[in-house]
Amino acid sequence: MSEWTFIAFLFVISFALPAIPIIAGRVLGPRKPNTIKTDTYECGLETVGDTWVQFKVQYYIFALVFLVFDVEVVFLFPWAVAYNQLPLFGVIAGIVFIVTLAEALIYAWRKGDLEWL
Amino acid sequence: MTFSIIWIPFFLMAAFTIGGGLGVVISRNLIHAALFLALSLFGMAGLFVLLEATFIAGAQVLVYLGAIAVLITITIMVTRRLMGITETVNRQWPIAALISLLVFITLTVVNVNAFGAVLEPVAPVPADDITLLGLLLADAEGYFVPFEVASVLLLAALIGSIVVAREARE
Amino acid sequence: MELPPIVTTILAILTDVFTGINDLLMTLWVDTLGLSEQLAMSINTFIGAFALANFVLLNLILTIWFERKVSARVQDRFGPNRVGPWGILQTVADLGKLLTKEIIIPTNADIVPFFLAPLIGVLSVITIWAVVPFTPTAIGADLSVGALYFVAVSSLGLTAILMAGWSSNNKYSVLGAFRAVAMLVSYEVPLFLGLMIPVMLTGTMSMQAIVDSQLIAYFFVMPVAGLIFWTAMIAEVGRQPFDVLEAESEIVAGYNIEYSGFAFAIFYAAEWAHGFTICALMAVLYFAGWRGPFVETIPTLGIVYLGVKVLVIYFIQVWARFTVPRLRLDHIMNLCWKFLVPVMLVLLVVTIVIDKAAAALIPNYLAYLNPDLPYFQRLTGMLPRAGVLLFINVIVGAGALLAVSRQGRAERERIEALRLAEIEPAGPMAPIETGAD
Amino acid sequence: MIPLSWYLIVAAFLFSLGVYGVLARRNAVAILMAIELMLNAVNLNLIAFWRYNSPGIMAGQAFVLFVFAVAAAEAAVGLALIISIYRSRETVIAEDVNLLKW
Repeated sequence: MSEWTFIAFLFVISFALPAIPIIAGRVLGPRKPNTIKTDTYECGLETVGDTWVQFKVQYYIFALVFLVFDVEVVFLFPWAVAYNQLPLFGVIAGIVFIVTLAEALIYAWRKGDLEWL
Repeated sequence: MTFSIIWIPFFLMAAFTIGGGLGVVISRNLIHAALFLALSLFGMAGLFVLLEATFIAGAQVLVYLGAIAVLITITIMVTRRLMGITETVNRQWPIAALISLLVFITLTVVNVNAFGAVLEPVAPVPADDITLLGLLLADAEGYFVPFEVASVLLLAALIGSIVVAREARE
Repeated sequence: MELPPIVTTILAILTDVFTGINDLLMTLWVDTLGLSEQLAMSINTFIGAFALANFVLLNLILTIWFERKVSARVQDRFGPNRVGPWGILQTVADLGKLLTKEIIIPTNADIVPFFLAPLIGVLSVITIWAVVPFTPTAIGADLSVGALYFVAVSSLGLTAILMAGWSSNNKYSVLGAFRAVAMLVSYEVPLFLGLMIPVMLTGTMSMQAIVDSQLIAYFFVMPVAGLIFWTAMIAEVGRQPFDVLEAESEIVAGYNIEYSGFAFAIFYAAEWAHGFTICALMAVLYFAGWRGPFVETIPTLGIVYLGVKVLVIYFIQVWARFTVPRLRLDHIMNLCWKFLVPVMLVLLVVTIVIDKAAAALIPNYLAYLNPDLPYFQRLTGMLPRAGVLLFINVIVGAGALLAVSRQGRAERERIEALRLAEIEPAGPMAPIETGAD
Repeated sequence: MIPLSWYLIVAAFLFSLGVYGVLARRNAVAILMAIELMLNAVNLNLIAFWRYNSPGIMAGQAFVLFVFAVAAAEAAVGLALIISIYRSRETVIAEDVNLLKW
């Protein structure tokens, strides 16, 4: 558990350490906002329309493929840790798992969902 | 029950989890709700660490914070009209609150009655717990079938959601 | 010759500097100040964490200077040369400037996420260092899930980018955040698979054990996996040639466009520190970290070996950064999903099959993993496995390159044919319509 | 050490929050988030029981991994449905998607 004490300390410190200069900057630094200064920065042009321009669904599809890979990798990690001690059956199980993963990739590829257009 | 130093991280992480959960269900802004969800999931990872399920804690951050929270945020951003919604609860919210209160009371009473006396774990966690987990997952006597079914489930989910989400092509 | 006791004590501390300082402090707390053992240990842990976080941040002064100097040499200029000797204090001067600047909060910004984003961004980088082993005895936290901890923590950076992009209420920042998500998320897949190779070969996720088992650095055992992992890591940092998420000339710095003053400095620090951190991780996971001659007897040497390896890798990264032009987003995605991931999957399956077969055929195949054996016995014990894996890598790597070059040639010919068809349209020229009558 | 029931109470609270969210929120994405909360509460229970009752058998952790897989599949398909409904009906309010009622 002492390792995790270190990590808890590190989380707190690395959160607090950069927070101090930001707060100091807010307190000590100049603060004179005006409409032009706080306006949305678009290289000097007036901003047009809503910030929430519609994004294409392709972003979502990539995140989706990633999600599936992510979960499968989480399954594979304990398997990989045990790899050196696995019997033949366990190795085959892992290979079947990886091949299923590859099938997902092949499906998305063949159907053209990995094209960024 | 005397105070022990381990209570501090427990209460902190429980506060993250519950506070984040409250934020998810009551915040009016959906992006805030997603951020609260991330906070709650992070607190949950902390609780897993306290329970010495370190692999699960890492997997929790990886899967939930790294993937599911991101996917939810993207969905909120892609369906941008949500941003205008101010009314977040429906007409049946008092009944919903009552039901969830009843669920909470029932669960708490049952839990405290049944497990209130359990103060200490029965044994320490084995040092090579991740290896054991890996062996169990790929073992014919263990969880080999669910292991493969999980991969097939994810494959099916991927195919299904791509088909559903894909814009109609000409 | 008899050395005076103070000299021997100092030498003993110097041979294992972190443990030495730890013991020294422990005696100070327990014997001199009379604190309890447990409290003393907690104080030491806190000091260690504080020192580590400060090391990561202060190290930036050097790395930013180094990067600017190297970039200047690449671009045939001098780089910073006014503040301090060789301009080494330029970053300090920049920090001073940023500290006195106003932190502008843009209109309609969502303040809490706006300020949380840089903090989480830098947190996700600093906390990675907890699992970087410096010497055989010194590591922040030798977790049994070290490798998983590193990817889990660095995935918090994605949340930071999304928060920054969303809360700034700016089209460019939202676009930058979206690009970041699409790219970072994609490259996490080859990253995970590349990380799995050291884990699989070592049989544990503890970083200390991964370094310890690299009698021969994994890069020279699995070069293809190492290169793929390295590419994915550079993409994770978002450096050239993968810097589409901030592409100054396209979307004006991306997700952190609305940040100013020290809030921007924190983002900047997080990015630079991340660039250095991945070099350290690469050195640990694929270049054997602190391993080098005599490191078992004098653990302090480990810092030197690690430092040299990290600096060389960092130099290569900076070199690539200022010589390779930025890729287009669709090319980046194709590189990831249609080259790195398939090659990695094939490599993984082939490695599993052949490595297991070799383990069944060759006696004492895995004996080298036992840390109690003498060094040379372990080194020679690793040779069969290294040979087998290197052979697989060469075959798979050559096959992948062959396939890619063949496809690239077909693609070039297709585009060339299209271009020719455009310049000289087949058939007689169509009459020009004037529209006059 | 921490009593087992504390973890269970945290999990129960989180679960009832999820129940409330599912029943009371109008937005489909918010409902999905509430379901994630409920799944997490279940995970916490599984891990707590694993730790206090049978830390030597890794079945508890294996089950949590399977819950992860289910949660991921649910999030993927659910969000894809939401995107699809949004595209065809321009709404993500669960009550407005009532085509099958008639």
